Amino acid sequence: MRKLYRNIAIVTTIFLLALSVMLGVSYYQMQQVSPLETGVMETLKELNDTNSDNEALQQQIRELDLLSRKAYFVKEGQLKMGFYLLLGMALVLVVCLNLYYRETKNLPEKDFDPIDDWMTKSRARKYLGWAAAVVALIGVGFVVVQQIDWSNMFNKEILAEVQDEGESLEVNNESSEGSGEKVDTLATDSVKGEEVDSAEVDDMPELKIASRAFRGNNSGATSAARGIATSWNLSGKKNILWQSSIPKHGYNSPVITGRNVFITGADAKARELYCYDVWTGELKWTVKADGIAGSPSSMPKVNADTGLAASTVATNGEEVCAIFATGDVICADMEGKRLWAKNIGVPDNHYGYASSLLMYGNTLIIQYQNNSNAQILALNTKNGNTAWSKKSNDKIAWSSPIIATLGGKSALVVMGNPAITAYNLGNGSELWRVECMSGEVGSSPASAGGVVFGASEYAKCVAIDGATGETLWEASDYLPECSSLAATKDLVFCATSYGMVCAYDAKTGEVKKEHDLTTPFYSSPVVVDGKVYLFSNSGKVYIFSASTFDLITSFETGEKTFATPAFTDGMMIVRTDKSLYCVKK
Amino acid sequence: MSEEKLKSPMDRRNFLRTCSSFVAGGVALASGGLLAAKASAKEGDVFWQIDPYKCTQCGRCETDCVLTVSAVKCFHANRVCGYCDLCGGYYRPNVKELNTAAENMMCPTGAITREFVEEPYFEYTINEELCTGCGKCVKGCTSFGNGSLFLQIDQDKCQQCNECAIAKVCPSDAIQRVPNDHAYKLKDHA
Amino acid sequence: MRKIFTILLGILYSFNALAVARFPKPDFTSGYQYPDIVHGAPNELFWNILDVVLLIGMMGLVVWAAYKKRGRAIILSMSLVSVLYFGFFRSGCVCSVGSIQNVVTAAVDPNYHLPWYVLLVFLLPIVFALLFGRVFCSGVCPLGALQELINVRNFRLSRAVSATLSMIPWIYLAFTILYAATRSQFLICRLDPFIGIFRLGGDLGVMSFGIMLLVMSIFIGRPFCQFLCPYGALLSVFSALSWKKLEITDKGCINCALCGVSCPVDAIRAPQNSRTKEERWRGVKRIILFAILLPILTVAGSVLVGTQSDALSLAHKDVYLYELLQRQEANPELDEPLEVETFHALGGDIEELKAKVDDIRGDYQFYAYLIGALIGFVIGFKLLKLSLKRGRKTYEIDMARCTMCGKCFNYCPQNQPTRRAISSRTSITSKNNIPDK
Amino acid sequence: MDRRKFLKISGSLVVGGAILSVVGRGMWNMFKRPDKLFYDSKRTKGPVLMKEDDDFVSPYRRVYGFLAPDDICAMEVEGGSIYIATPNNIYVYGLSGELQTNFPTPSDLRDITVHDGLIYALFPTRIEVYDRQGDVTREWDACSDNSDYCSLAVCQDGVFVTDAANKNICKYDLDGKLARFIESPKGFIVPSYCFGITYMDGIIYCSNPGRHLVESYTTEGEFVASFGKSGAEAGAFSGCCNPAILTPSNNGELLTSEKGIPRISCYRTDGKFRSVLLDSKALGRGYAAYDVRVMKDKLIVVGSNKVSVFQYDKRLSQQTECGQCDVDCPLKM
Repeated sequence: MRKLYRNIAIVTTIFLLALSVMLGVSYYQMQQVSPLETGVMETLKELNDTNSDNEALQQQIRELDLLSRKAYFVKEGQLKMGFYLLLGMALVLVVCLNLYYRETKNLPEKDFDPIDDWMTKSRARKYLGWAAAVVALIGVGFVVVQQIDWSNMFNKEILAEVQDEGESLEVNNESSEGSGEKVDTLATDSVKGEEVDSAEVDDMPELKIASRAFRGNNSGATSAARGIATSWNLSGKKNILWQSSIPKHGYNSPVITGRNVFITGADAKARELYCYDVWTGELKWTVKADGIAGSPSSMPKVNADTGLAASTVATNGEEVCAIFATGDVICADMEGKRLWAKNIGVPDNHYGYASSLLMYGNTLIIQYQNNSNAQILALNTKNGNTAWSKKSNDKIAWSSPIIATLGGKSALVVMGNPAITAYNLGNGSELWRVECMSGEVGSSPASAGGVVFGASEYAKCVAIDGATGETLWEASDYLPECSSLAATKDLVFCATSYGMVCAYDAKTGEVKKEHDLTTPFYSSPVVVDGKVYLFSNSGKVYIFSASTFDLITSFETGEKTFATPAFTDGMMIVRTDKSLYCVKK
Repeated sequence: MSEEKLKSPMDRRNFLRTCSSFVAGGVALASGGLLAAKASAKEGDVFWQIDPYKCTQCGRCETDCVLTVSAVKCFHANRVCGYCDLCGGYYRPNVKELNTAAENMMCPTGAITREFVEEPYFEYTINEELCTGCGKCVKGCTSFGNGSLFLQIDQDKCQQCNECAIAKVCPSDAIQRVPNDHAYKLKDHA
Repeated sequence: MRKIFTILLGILYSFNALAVARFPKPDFTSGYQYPDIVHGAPNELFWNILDVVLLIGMMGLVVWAAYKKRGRAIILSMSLVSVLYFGFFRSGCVCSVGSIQNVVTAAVDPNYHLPWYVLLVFLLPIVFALLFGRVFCSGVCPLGALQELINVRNFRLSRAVSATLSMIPWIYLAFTILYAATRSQFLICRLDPFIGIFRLGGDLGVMSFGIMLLVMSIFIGRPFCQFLCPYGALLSVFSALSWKKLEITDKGCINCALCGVSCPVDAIRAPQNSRTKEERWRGVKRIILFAILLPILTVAGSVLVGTQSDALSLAHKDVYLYELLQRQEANPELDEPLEVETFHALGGDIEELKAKVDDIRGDYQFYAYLIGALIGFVIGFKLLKLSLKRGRKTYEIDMARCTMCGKCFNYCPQNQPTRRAISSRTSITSKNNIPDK
Repeated sequence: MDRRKFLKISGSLVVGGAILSVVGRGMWNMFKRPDKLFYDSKRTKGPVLMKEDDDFVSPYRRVYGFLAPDDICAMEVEGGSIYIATPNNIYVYGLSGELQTNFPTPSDLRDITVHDGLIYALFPTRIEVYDRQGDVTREWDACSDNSDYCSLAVCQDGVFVTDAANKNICKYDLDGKLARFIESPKGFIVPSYCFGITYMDGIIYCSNPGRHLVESYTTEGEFVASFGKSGAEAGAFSGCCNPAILTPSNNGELLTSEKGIPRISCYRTDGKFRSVLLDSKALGRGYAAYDVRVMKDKLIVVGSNKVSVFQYDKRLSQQTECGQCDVDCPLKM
């Protein structure tokens, strides 16, 4: 009798195992991809949508559809049946086992009676103690790696899972590391290549020609520099004096004075002003913008294309000032000593504050035009006190102020929404105001021969007589978005963010020449040595003749470039998205 | 070990035990009472139900119900329906000619059927036995039509889990508990 | 199945259907009438009352069976009933084990509504435990009953291992409280290993774990109840202090040790005649040591878990969504998860969410420290208890562990000495006669 | 160590190990991968009605936009101003979003249009005419009480209103006297409130959404012609109730706006399909139809509470039919 039970039990067990495996599998499939959602169907249907009534195809779809529905419902039925079957068998098994074991009962083991309760207890104690210890250790482990905040951990994990994403990440890391190394080697190599050892470096002369603000002195988009190389090659180090990595990211452009090159960088953790040596490219010093009263604890929300350090610094040869999207303004001397710092109020700016600074003698000019409170600030560079400030109810703008010579006198020209306004640099009194702008004004004006040129993608391109403030001409053939205008007294150069570049006639406003380069431009053109230098976002360099606007040459540099280069005699400093390099013949 | 030895600890233990049991009992009763006050506070929300106006037809109702075939079904509010031949929930949006060939049908299980009422109107009905709650038709209807199709939890199939598995992954928090006598959130007027 | 018991509520709810800007009715010329479709819904109220009544009735029966009749038959039949009704028919919701979460939530969240029957389902077993021990576990809890029914043999784990494992329920309970108190998840419901079997479907992983446990429970008494069930842990506390104590026999113990072997959950303590003698002072020293260790462990535990609160907080839907949004912002080239897509589609406000997330994280901080302390304390206390020596003269039932399966009654030769008992006794003697080498 | 003992130890270790490992795994997930433990939904993408073709290039670029204070139910462009109708207000903005004036109206506004300086506001059963300050100059009730007006067009010949309930167009003269009903020869099928109408040099164009048609009538109500076909591809109308909105471009072509999968396309008045100007992606998705108007060289598009201004982009357009289009339409400025 018992034998029978045993056999039944055995058989049922085998069946149970087989069945449960089968069920498990089909259940899994059901859960994963229901037959109704096979990709084939969708693709076929889409195919059918595109090519009009293809009988065969439609037939195919209909059959497949029928098939999949059958599969779905049949499977569903099977599952239900299977489950009941499983339960039934389990029941049988248990009953059989019970019957089989009915006669035999557990009997005391030899070591059981009389049980040594105490011994077991103490053993249990040991085990538990150990277990607790292990748990505690793991816990401690956690606490140790506590520095890594978990959410990031969690994100990383997920990112790692997304295949291509993971790869791309690695790639990035590699590339960045790679570039890091490359930079180092480069720096040293170049130094060797030039046989400039430290002694000589120190004897190297200070540079005559400076570039003290965004797009050169007075932010004028022209430079008196001579002898700039018209071809270079980063990988081949041709005409490259040095290349250095930049600690923190930023879209601002380099500024040159003496033998110092200034740029800023920022991330959520810190905002910093860097000073490089123009001859060797070594990072001489860093000034942090921290511990500033009124500075926000959490970073303002900024657009990725703007970042926290979009504004270019300005210098007057003695002090250098920088501003960040947090509204922090810092001022340092040429040795990297922080003179003063203040927060002029966190800009209420949906993309992030981007207007660059400008210096005129000891006056620092800040175009502080945001959603709430738009004003022009003039600070004393010695102590940061406000020299004068001009409130206006202009709308938000991202463009940068320039200093133009209007009617023979230097004046401040600010392009905002809706007006281009000229101010007296001394006291900020308004010289003239022309309402001609609209939308989101991102590019900056230019000036040549006493005429002010301003253009914005959402409005038009206008030329204004600097003396009288009357509008000379308007045009809207091609309009810049981020890139700014550059001007000679004959031509106005404009680079759009959709790849068209053109030269307007400065007198009439008609398009003299246009090139469709089909690559976006955020960097601004600069007129140097009878040429116009222009970088595309992808890092392709275009060099035009400043007189005819014919394309002289163009070549890839291989590094994304959004900043505008700075020129000094014989040298050009370029900031790419990850490094800073110096071009010299 | 003799009785004397054992006696005293025995008594002590008994004493301790009685005390602590009183404490425990007290605690249990007190907390029970407090919670009871809470419990009787307001009338009970019992069933899980979808708010059709929050629902975004993400399709998770089909996949995330604890049942192999979801308890979520598509309902049809006849009073909201336009009754038109060209139904955004019945046909795929890009049909060429309006026939019931597979390539034109929206519903993967053919749970939506319609019958002709009069030129040019059709009455649509849903076979809940076939419906999987995937919400394709609902999306079609809300985007193109008047939103007469909407997803509801079929209370007769729902297991009344202590915590609804769909609610936990619903991206628009459309699933809430509803009182016993308002088991459905329907769209049509009485 | 349920349809039979369904009361149609069509009329009831159709009045309060939501208003909708509806399109003018097509002008039917054929006098077409709208079909009136009624959707069925079971009258939950009825079922809830039935649940509670059955709960009380069955527990009462078990008490009677255990204390008066000392028989296993009734308890087994109860188990069957509970598996069929609470398990398969009511598909296990809401069960006392899960009700912990509702109660905790209600305790911390003033506007969370705690249905009365859930409260009863939570309290009644505890009350019974205070009076008679873990009556609920024996034949009323569908989870326990299921294991009980398919249990055939009980090979007992070495007590050392089981002592270690018996910490798991407390940890489980602790995290359950954490997640319930922060309104994040109902952990127990999500990880219930047997519900999948009652519902014939569910998460595959959890289900397979349930199967594993069931296979175990053929040979080991109630692995879930012993090593996982958080509610069991709760009950054991009350049961240890229960008013009545279960006795294997009223005729006096003869120390035959049969009951000891019979018990599937190792709840029967043998008379204390320790062979390993040790000086009293060592024992005292150990006790003092563990007494000191107790607070230390508590603090340590609270720190360990407390520092992890941010990681744990991802269990909350909003926190998770927030992290997803952050990730999306960090690398937009990833294709948007459904949550993020919907969040944007509904025009959600990230700042709002951030604020919400922040105070959720605050809650987590607090509760994480709390449960950490709980875990630490429980471990420390267990250690302390294990280092206590207590005297016993006869075989006694440890009410904290006993799940009242009633096996020992049948084993005890003193209760109605049946053929089986005698045969087994003789088999003992015969066995003992064999000289073992 | 005897066999039994060994079995017991090993057995308990196995069981203990099994349970511990499962529990451990669970806890690990609790800390490291809550998404695996709690949010592993199989569905990661919602159902898609129609795959949007990713390589579609719109010849227009959104240059800027602004927000209206409330959801927008109708929009009109006149001179340099954008007239925005929200459920119970009418706002008048300048092109760059500066508010020029606004005034309250009765609620449930359906459509507005502007004709020689007067704002015609359409309500389900009445029409009100405001001047720019919001003073009512004329108003009249619908000719039938069960009518349910959708959209209107105004020209010197009169006021044309589409009625979704009676499925016809009723023509009033400018003072609100009922002139005539216009029925469609095929019959209008109007399943939802999408019954666009517009006027362009002497012809009334209105949609027959249930039939995927655009029909044209003389101002006297004679049926002229109709065009439109069902389908997904560009140049056809998809789903139900399309086209939803019609508006003239200022070189005598017709712009249609579709709901469901929003899309704005350009047709010649004889029904020849020109090209899709803006697809769902460019418009910003959703399923409600976007209202569109032409202002000089710009496209004004409104959806929910957003007003966007689109402008022709020389570079982008080169890849589109719009770029090849021989007509020199002012939109290509």
